[in-house]
Amino acid sequence: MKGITKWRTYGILGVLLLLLFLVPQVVSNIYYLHIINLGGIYTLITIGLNLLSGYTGQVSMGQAGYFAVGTYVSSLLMMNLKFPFWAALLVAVVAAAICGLIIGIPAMKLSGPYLVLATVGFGEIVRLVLLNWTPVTKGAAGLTGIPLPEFMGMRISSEKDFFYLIFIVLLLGTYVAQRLAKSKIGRTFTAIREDELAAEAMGVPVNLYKISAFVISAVYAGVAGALFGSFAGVASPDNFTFDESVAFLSMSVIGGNRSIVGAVIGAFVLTFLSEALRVFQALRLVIYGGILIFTVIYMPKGLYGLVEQGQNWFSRQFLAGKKDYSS
Amino acid sequence: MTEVTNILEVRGVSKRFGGLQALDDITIGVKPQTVHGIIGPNGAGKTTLFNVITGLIQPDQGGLYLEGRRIDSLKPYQLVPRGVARTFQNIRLFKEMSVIENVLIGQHVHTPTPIFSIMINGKKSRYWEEVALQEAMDALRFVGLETKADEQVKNLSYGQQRLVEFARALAAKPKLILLDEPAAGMNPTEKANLLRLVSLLQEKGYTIVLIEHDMKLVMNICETISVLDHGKKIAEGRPEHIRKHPDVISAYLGKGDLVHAGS
Amino acid sequence: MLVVEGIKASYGHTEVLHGVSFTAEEGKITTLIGANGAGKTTTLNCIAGVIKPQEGRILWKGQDITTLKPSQIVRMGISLIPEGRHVFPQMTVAENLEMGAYTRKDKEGVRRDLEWVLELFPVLKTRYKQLAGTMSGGEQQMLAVGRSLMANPELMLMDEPSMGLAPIIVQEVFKVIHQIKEMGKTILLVEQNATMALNHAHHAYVIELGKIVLSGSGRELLQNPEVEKAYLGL
Amino acid sequence: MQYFLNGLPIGAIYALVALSYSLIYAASGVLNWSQGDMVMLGAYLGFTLFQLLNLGFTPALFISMAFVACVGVLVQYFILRPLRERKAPPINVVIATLGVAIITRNIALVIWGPDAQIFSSPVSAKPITLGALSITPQDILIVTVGIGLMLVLQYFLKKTREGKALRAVAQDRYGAILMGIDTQRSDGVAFAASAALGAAAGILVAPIFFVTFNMGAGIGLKGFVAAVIGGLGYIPGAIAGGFFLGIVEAIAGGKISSGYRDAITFALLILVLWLKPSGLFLRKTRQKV
Amino acid sequence: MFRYHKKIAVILMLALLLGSMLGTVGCGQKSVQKVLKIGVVGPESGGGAQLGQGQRKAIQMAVDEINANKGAGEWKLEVFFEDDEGNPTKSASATNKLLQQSQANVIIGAIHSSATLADMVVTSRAGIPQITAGSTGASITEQNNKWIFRTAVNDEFQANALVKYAKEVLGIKKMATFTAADDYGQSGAKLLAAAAQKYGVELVATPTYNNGDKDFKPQLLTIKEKGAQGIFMWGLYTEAALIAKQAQQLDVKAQLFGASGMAALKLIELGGDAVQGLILTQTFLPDSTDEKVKEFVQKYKSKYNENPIPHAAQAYDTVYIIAEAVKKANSNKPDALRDALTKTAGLKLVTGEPKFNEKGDDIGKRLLITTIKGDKFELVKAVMTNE
Repeated sequence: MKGITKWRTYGILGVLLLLLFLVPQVVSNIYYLHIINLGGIYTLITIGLNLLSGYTGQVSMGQAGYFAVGTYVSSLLMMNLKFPFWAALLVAVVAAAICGLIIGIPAMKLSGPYLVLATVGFGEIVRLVLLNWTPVTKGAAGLTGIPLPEFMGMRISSEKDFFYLIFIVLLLGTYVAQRLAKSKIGRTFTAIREDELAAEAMGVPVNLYKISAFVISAVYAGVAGALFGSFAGVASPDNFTFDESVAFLSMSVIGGNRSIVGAVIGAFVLTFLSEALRVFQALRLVIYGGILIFTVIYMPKGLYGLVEQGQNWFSRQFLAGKKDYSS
Repeated sequence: MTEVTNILEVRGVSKRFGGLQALDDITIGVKPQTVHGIIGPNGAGKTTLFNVITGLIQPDQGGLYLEGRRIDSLKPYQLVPRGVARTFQNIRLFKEMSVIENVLIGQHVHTPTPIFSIMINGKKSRYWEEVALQEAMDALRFVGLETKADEQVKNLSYGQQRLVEFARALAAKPKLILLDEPAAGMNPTEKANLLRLVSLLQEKGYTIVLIEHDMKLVMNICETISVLDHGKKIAEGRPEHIRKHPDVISAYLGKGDLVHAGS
Repeated sequence: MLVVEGIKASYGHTEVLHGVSFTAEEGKITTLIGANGAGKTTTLNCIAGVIKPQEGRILWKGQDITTLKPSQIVRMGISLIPEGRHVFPQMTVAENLEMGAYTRKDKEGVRRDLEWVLELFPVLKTRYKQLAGTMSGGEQQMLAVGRSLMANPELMLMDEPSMGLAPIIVQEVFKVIHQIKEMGKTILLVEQNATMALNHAHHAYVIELGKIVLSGSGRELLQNPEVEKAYLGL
Repeated sequence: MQYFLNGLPIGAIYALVALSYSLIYAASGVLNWSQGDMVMLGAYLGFTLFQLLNLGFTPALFISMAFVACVGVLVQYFILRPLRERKAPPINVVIATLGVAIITRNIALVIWGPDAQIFSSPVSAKPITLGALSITPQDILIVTVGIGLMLVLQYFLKKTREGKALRAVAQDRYGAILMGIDTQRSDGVAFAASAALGAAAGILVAPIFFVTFNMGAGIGLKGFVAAVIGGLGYIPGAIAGGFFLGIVEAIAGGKISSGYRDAITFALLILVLWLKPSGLFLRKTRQKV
Repeated sequence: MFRYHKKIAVILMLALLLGSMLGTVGCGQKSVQKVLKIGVVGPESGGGAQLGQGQRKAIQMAVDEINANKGAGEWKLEVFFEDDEGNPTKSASATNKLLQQSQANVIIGAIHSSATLADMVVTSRAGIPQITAGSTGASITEQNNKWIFRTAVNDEFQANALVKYAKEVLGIKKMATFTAADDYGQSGAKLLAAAAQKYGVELVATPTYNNGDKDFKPQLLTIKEKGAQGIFMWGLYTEAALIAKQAQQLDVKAQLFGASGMAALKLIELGGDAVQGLILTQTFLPDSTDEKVKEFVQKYKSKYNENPIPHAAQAYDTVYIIAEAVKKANSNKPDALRDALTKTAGLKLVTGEPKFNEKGDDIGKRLLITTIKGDKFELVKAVMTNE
């Protein structure tokens, strides 16, 4: 049973990889590739957010803050100190993690609307600092001419190059998140969400885990930020508004915030949706809002709920009740 | 006569909530490898006492000692590695998780968390996950729920949920298990099973403290019973002694005409 | 007369009432005793309309009230005094009593009942302008009873009125229950304090795990060794 | 002292918005992110009635309050009621109200266009000078009407049947159900009252701020901050929080740094939450309504 | 009921996604006639919606006129609009869409400088000329990007003209800047400070505000305390009107100055008597006696029943510049278009006689120093930017 599962997992992974590498060959339209790449970057943020809000139950409406820290730190290091991309990315992630730690400490005492507001506050503080700390951040004009990443002598410059870069990182990120989620750590996060007190009484150092969740989500947003800086080539505080944080949270909830796959679905569907709705012109945001409301009412588990139902249906049809016991 | 050192000592513990004296100078000693019952009417302070023992509530006065060492400044999660685990009166399971996952949380402190190995699904992570799974399954097997391992706990019956909580506490490998109304909501067969499990544990060397309303059960399995009423300990002793104690009868059956002194 | 016929109810997937049937006669005290988790509170919530039973029906004076909303049930003269009192802590005693009469339109009657309730509970009169949350448990229990009386109910459902109260106060509470019965109200009392409840009840039912297992007059059950055994494990 | 005076009118506005948050939160535990857009809607309706249809200020105020109250009821009935019935997690409720905000904002954009609209004040904006201090009759109007509305709300909550029922539901939902109070109805009342307060804030703020379709986001967030500083769900706290925030902003903007003003506000907020998670003005015993 | 709703939702979403993608793939491939496709990016919702929608209206009008009058020779102009909500990320996506789906040959936009900069990454990678009619941020033409042109006003010149006028005509010795904390305001602040130094005016205070702020009293009080005789604002008209009003309320006596960003009749409407006498530079006066301007304003008014904002005039001119370029180049190839654009000359348009310098800035703009009197701007002095 175990062995079969393992091989099946590898098989699925292999097929996925193959499909991914075929994508830029099939989708030659740069516009679509651009949207797919953007979706990939947003997915990273949403995965982190799901670990934080979906698994651990700490709702954050300030992810744009970590995202901004990732972008600015890595871009500034590359621009001013000529750091290579990977080194800049690493430092940016550490910086974002420190921010996660800083906001995680007051957050461990908070819940519900109070926690939400604290995270909103964090996001706004970051944005205002970027806006006003002109000597370093160039203020509202933002950063221009952010260098392209270089990787073993290869220069990542076209949308296609970025596709591979982003999707290798995304694949890694998804894998690690999936491991975390399915491991003791994810289990402990879930236990804290379900009953903090009971978890503490069973020996779980709840505060440590709550702060860790903040740090992990910040790391994901930091990686996404570093990728974004090079991908967009420019960055300004306008990229990291409260509305962006709201969009990330929407992706997380619409996709299904209690699974990693949900994050992937949510980020891509909403990224595509907001582009697709362009046909409706002035009414498109009205429709977008309507879809959000409709989904949270009638699909409380998000789109992933549908996937689950499909899986159940599939296993009922073909596996005749056999269940996979290894989690 | 050799004095057995108590595994748990509650010395003169008091706790006040606003205007309510929830615990009033309680002193209780629990001998190792015994089943110790705590009874009393609703609102007598039994659960508060459990909360104080497990570190969820800080006492206003008094001290708590586990195997002679003072524990009353410790946080709940620090008590588990020292061998204290509990269940809750109104079942506090992790509802959106499966049975085995619930029990695995009980096992939390006994396996390391190799974070980097987890991230890459390394050998170490898989090894410890396997160990944890085996131990959790042992605990589930002990309570007879191994076939329900992958059920969602919310789909289990009330009695089964109590057993899951019991297994979760066992998975923490405690020396001292505190059970808060373990039989509430169980049918007679389930109760009999619980009774059997508790005596089995006692034989294995565990110490059990339980709060229970089912007198038959309490009288059957406890060596010592402490009776609380309005935050005070009004009696303590062997079951047959408690059964005849006039204060106990009046407090418990609420014979209004027997208003005793001191209340 | 209140007739409960084979009601079944669940929380989520767990059924807690497996077909409970009993009756409560008008102008009498009927009691439902049983251990924690036996389904006493659920039964009362079903009668008050807060929980909808999946099966069975509830009749009050011959009328089917099973599917009515709580507010309609209050208007039919049924009032539940909940376990844990549930008074409005940030409202004064006066306001709490006023909320009790929320469904009533007869101002004159409300005024009369208010006078009468304050007479019945002198302590409420002295605390009239005090916030309910600042009162002791016993006083809050009195308030909960008084508030319920303000609805001018014919049937009063009481959920563990003695819980967490000192014995002397418990006695007080039962005295009041008796007085209320004397006014011609029907009382359905749920209690863990078995002896006390049985002493005062005309008719009693023992509920165990969502089923009625014993019934009889209060005196009968009081002398029934089964009951004592269930409670003291003798 | 001048900073203090300057903070008063904006503080009154914040207090009204904070009240509208607290009212809904207390009554039904919902954090309504569309509150700011009710403010915007009120301002636009006030503009339409007062400026375009030449109704008097008072009728414009009341008609738009009534209209926005209806919108509030609709939002409650069609969006929050189903969410409650399905026991949706709070995060879903947050997204739903954010959705309402997006919709309201963009419908306003379609109806009233992107231009800022002017709403000429019914009273003069010429300052009255008292020694070194100056205040405009307009500011006095805002503060007076604002405080007046707070008093009306207080009267409603303390003296009327509906208001008392609302408080009862807020303090003990189960207890209230047993009293025969229709909680569905009281939820509706809470949304209506809170939307009406928002609308009033919108009309009051319009003569000094202009009316734009996206004015709701900023003012809504500030109102929320004020509500939390005061202790979410606690009515006197919301009022105190509003004035407190208005004055802090005036001082932070003037004395420290105007660019960082909001950053200072939020940093202060996080500090308050850290030290006193239930708000600055909430007493130890849980106070509601 | 539940399942039913779900199904509908899923079908709806899929339909939306597929429909819109397929719909856009199909169109815009064949070009039998000589067609120049213009893509326009701008904020039609979100914070700068008034600018984006004004730009859209003017461009649509210009395109209709040119097509009707054969203003671009045998070339027919086709225009596509995308909304960027003022968000750089969305702006870049929108530009990508215009280039890929609509096959635009030239891009007009965006208005927010941050968005324009993000779009420039896309256009320069693709090698497509981009003309911004709204972004004034200094960094835009400092990128060594040969694909970018700007028909918005040159801020440096405005700052110099204003300070010079203040010093020489009004005799102001102490001044304060009061600028928006966005790229527009920040570059304005920098340029004003430089101009103050150049003309020997003491700069006593430099407060800023965030866009969307409503309360400017604290900053105004600071300025008042420092005794500035002139307040130089650099921002949009909504905030400027509020500042003027609040300055009046606080009895601040200093002369107010402003730049073209706030030059709209709406400023007078919103500011009322508080903005009377405010001096500001602009490129466009709706009631100017200039024939070109008169004609434009009249056409705009009759079409949209409102006064054009200066952004609209710039956007309108931009289309004419493009039409001229395509006529001259007789090609919609990017390189040819770009070359033709750099050689723009001899056009007499609403806001001046456009001519691009090597950075891509339009140095042929007419700059007007105006003052507000009653409900109108009055011309005080006109200067050419290339003087």
